[in-house]
Amino acid sequence: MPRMNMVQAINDALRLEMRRDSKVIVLGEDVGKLGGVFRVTQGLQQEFGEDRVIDTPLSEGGIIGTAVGMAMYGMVPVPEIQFSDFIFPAFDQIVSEVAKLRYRSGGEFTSKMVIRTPVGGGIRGGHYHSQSPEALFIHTAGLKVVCPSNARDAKGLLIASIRDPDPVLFFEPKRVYRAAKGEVPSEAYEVPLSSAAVVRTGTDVTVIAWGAMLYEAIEASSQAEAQGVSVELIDLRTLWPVDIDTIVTSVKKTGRVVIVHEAPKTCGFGAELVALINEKAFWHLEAPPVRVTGFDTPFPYTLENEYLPLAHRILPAVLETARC
Amino acid sequence: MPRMNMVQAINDALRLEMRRDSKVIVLGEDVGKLGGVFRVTQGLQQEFGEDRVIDTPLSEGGIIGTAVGMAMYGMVPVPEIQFSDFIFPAFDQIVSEVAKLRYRSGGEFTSKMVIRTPVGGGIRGGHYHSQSPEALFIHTAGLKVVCPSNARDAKGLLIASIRDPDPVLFFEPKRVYRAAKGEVPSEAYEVPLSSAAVVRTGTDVTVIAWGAMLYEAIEASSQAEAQGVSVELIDLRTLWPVDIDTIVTSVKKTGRVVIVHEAPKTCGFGAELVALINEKAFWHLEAPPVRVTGFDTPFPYTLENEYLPLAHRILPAVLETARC
Amino acid sequence: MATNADQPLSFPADMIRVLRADGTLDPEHDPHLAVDDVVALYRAMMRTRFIDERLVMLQRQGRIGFHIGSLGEEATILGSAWAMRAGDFIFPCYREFGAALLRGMPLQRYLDNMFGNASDNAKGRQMPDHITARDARFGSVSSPIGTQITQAVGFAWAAKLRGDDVVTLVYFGEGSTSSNEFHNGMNFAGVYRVPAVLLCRNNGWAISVPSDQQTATATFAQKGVAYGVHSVRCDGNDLFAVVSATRAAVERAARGDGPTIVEAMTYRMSGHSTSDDPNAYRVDDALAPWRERDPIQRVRSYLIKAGAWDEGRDGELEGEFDREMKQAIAEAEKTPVPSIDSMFADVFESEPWHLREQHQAVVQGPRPQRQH
Amino acid sequence: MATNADQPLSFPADMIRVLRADGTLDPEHDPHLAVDDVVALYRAMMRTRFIDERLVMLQRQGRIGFHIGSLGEEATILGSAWAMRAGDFIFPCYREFGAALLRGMPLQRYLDNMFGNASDNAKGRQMPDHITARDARFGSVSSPIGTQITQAVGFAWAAKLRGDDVVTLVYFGEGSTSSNEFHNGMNFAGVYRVPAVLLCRNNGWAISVPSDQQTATATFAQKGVAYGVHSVRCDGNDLFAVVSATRAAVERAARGDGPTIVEAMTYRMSGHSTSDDPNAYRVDDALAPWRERDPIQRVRSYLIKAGAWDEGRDGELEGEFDREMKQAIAEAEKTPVPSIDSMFADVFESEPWHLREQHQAVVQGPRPQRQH
Ligand SMILES: Cc1ncc(C[n+]2csc(CCOP(=O)(O)OP(=O)(O)O)c2C)c(N)n1
Ligand SMILES: Cc1ncc(C[n+]2csc(CCOP(=O)(O)OP(=O)(O)O)c2C)c(N)n1
Ligand SMILES: [Mg+2]
Ligand SMILES: [Mg+2]
Repeated sequence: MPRMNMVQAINDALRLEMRRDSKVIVLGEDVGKLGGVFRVTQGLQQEFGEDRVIDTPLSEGGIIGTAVGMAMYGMVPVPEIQFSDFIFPAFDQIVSEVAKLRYRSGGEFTSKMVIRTPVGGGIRGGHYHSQSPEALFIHTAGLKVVCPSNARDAKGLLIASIRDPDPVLFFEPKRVYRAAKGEVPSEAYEVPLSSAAVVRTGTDVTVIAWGAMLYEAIEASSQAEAQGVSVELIDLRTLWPVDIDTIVTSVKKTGRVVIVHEAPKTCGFGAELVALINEKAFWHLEAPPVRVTGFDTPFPYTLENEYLPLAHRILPAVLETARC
Repeated sequence: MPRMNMVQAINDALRLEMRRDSKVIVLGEDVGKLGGVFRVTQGLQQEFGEDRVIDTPLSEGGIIGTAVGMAMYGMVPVPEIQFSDFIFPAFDQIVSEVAKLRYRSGGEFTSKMVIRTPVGGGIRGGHYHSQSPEALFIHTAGLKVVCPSNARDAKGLLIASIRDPDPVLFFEPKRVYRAAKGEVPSEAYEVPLSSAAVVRTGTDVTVIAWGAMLYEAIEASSQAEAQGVSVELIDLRTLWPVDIDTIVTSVKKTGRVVIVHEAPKTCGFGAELVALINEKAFWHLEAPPVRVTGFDTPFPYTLENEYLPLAHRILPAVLETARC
Repeated sequence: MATNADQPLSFPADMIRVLRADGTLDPEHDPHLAVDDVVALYRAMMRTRFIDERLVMLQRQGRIGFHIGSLGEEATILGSAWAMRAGDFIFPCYREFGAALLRGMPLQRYLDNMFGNASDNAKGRQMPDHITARDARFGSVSSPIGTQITQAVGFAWAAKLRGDDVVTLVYFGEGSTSSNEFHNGMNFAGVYRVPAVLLCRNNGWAISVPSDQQTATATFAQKGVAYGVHSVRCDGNDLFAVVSATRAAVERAARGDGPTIVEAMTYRMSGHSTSDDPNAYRVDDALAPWRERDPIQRVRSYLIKAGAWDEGRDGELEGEFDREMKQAIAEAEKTPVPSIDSMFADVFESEPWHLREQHQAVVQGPRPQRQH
Repeated sequence: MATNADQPLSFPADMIRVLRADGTLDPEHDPHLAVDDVVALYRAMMRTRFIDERLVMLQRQGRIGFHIGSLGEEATILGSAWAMRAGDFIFPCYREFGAALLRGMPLQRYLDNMFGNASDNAKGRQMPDHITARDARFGSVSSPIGTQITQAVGFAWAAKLRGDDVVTLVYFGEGSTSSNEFHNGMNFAGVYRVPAVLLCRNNGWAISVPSDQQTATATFAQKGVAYGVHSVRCDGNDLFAVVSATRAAVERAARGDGPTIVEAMTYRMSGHSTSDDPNAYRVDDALAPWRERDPIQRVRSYLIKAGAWDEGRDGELEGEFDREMKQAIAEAEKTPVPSIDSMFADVFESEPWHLREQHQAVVQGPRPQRQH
């Protein structure tokens, strides 16, 4: 099986889906000739031409707005937003239009598309090249939200997203893009949406993470294990609709849960997970659910490793929760 | 003491603050000659002229973007967004700029302003004249978020917001605008931010609500009381930073909590409240916290009373929580 | 200094006018409509106005919640929609129910929307006048200003990329030119030379804001100069001028010469919607000159002069419209409200677990006191 | 047909050029700069380039994380900043550190930002080159494209409303004209006739996208026509032309005649930033004609011809710049990183309970393995 990093795996998914279906097109800033500032779309314009891999003007609203029209025509647009921090000029199109079109038209039109965008910190990007805005889209009814943590999942989830009938926000953790290579099947395959992965089984504490922070959770889990605490670690993969069964099953077993995410704590997706666990497993809880997250400040530049919920902050939360 | 409805009370607050400080200005779509589509700014242009009560072009980004520049200059803009559903074209300016300016400039510049906007359902507005987007702004570090439920609070909170050094999103529940008159002092006064009101004391269940849904919570509380359940009802008034002490004190007393809001459930502010209560009062909880909210669908037109978390849905939640 | 040679910065700022005061047609832009077609368009304009007025009455009676009409703008709306070819596509703003009816949306379907009942194809989910009519090759109305412009450009672009002979028309008001999405739509239209007609209904007002406070420019059409988009203005109360300008734009688009912005000069004769009271911001006098230029009256005079109509037949028309409206209203009014199930459908293609849970809770739970 | 009489739709599309190839000045637009001022500006341009090159080196050595420079754009940036009066105000894009230095921001402060250390006035919270310099009457750099344009217009509008004689200059690239906020800023600038100069650095590229794929228009200046904003183009590699065009725009604004968009034709001689490799999308040949038109070289020739400079003094300048940079770098590099406390300050004016809790948890908790 070939070994790929996440950039290569996503590139491969795009290429295979574009070969399979001529209606799939890629558009965005610098995605064509340059192949994207992270080179995720590299080589696609050579293979599919300027009409299917399109360098657009500098306008996220234009990118998503035209993608809606293309979707209404029957195309399958896969727009890229260069950094998820720059998705806000398109926020009206996404929240008011992409999310609501099927509902408001009684299903006559849909805005089936996959909006790909790099997410999160870890590349010293400061305020505007580091944010994790997933909660804003999870709160918006009508959108699916995906965030893979590794190359193999990234390929399978992207293919599943492109084939899904609903609009998907596909967040790519940029800290993971080139971090490591893993085995990735060379053919097309789907990793089903709304299905989490239990990446480590354990009995004392459930840790829920996704994207780049999964690796910090793995690190903290190993350290906790060394201190006698058995961790069950869940990689959500799809954030919404979340795989609630996997979460509830695990929390019912451990009675304890730590949730990790990069976004600011307040009204982050962690809050929703705590609330859902309360609804579905309250009587099984043996300790208060804990959130280890980014702080409620803009994302800082120099102190980014103090800001991010890295292993050094996850470990004490896991230990305290286990012993509480 | 004069009797005013919420529209009059807000109008009065604006008038008094504009008289006090010539740097306070109002701008927005239709706010001048018409006095706003809800007539909240009626008469202000006559008194303060076209340079202080400004009818702008149809562009929320332009309204908030120029307000940032005005704030940097030292003015105190009070922009109006005609419906909070139409705040999204300005989302980039609010999230990337208004919220972060003080932080990113090390305090050299601030974007002190009060963004007023009608919020919520109840006027048969369908998808785009009914939404409650508060959670999106609570999640964004650097913003304060206020939502009064009555005329007296509306006046005092708006004056406090205009005098506050930080940017405030001021959500006005349009269903309450002209619902009832109450006594409102005629002079200027402040209702301090981040201070909730306990509108009914009780011992069995804490109910948390704000804005228009407060009245539904009152109704449900009375009905519950008639069935022998004693409700403590908290009107948050300021959503963020929330008055955590009042919440925690109450929940520690009752051990039970029901949270009511109009916005869709998932990743709404109710989730954050559940998570905070878990963090601060977990060992006092005698039942799972419950959320009674709008559904995870776009806001429907005909079935709006099925969608909204009205008394008929709050009551069973209160009874079940009390008896659980 | 010379203006740039590649790209003339002038545009025909003089409006296209065809129908003269004396009922004759200026040959320069005469679209050469067959008399039968003019009669059909006259009928459609009359019908639109009749429906409009009836809906305002229904709203006053509290039988529907809202109406946003096209009083005075009938020539702009019907002339432009009529100039589109059968396979072309229309993205509406919110005042163009007349265009949807012209393209075949059944009146009953429109009334079902106005009442938000169970037969509404969008299940009563949206406000009145927020129609969708895919089979009439007509998009889906949404309230947020401007979003449809960029979408229409994307749709036109898709047609071009697929090699299909489809031109896309998009409606918006002059106030909407201030929106983000006007800018995005125009720029992408220009860059990709998409086969689109961007029709700016300049009706003088954006709710209470007059058009001269919306922009510092003398015209809205000249905004095309910023985007390399061909610009044209026409008398929006002159059916022939609207047909002529739109048809030229469609032909231009169809032959691959790219988009056109058409500014149609018309006037909003009523309030913004039934929620608005224009007396708060405009004097009735402002309407007088526009009453003189009433778009329906002008076509009527033309037809009478051409011997193709007489006043008496107006009464017949109204009787016919009255019958069909009465029937459609009765039908719509007796149709029940949408089911609870419909509230949870179409968020996604299929219902995920969280919506199933919410859905079931409603089905099993108590009903509200006031259902709607 | 005639063009509209009120508002000519033409604009001087021919570029303003002053400095001729032979080193003489075209009298038509000659700004009549004193030789000492030209020397001062030459120095500032040289200093900007020197700092730029040194920072690229620092980045390559891994001592700073990022740099976004102005190689080739020095005349546009310094000429325009210099044409502003002392009380005027500048809203930066992100390439204009040279303008901030010219207006008095200390070099040390800039280096403290580049290293994101404890002495940085923004506490190392932002990426390198994201400076704020209020005392230099210079705003706060943010990455999202275009937002500063609308803000600058609001600032200028405020000055006008307060009756203050302040003109506001805002910088943006030609790619930024596609953003929402270019549209909003231009429209509000036109409607309220604000005293602003909107300076479009047309450097040919928006990262990898060439300017002719950004818009279908032949120029960016002509976008003013869509907003009633006066438009002008100048040779952005000609210091005299930039000063002349900006000064005229400032005078126009100051006398109440409203905003001007100035398109300065220049060229981005380096990659977009140190993160970019332009070889992926542009051939080196493209640079050759622009090397001929190097803005610094052109002023140098002028000064030598005017007998006010000789090549030998360039060495002196570089020695001086080298010394000040070495010192500032050394100082910045030895300054510690910002304190944990600084991470929680300035979110609000004072720290609310939730930030106090988060702050205390960090102070009491473990430190990360890699601090930064
Ligand atoms: C983004 C947004 N902001 C504000 C509104 C409220 N609004 C509805 S229609 C309208 C005026 C539109 O004027 P114009 O574009 O000229 O169209 P017209 O109504 O005249 O046909 C406004 C401000 C809205 N629907 N969307
Ligand atoms: C809203 C937004 N989208 C995308 C980006 C990423 N980005 C940064 S600079 C840039 C190109 C800007 O080009 P131009 O405006 O011409 O300025 P220049 O860099 O040439 O000075 C892009 C796409 C951004 N910063 N903000
Ligand atoms: Mg209008
Ligand atoms: Mg550029």
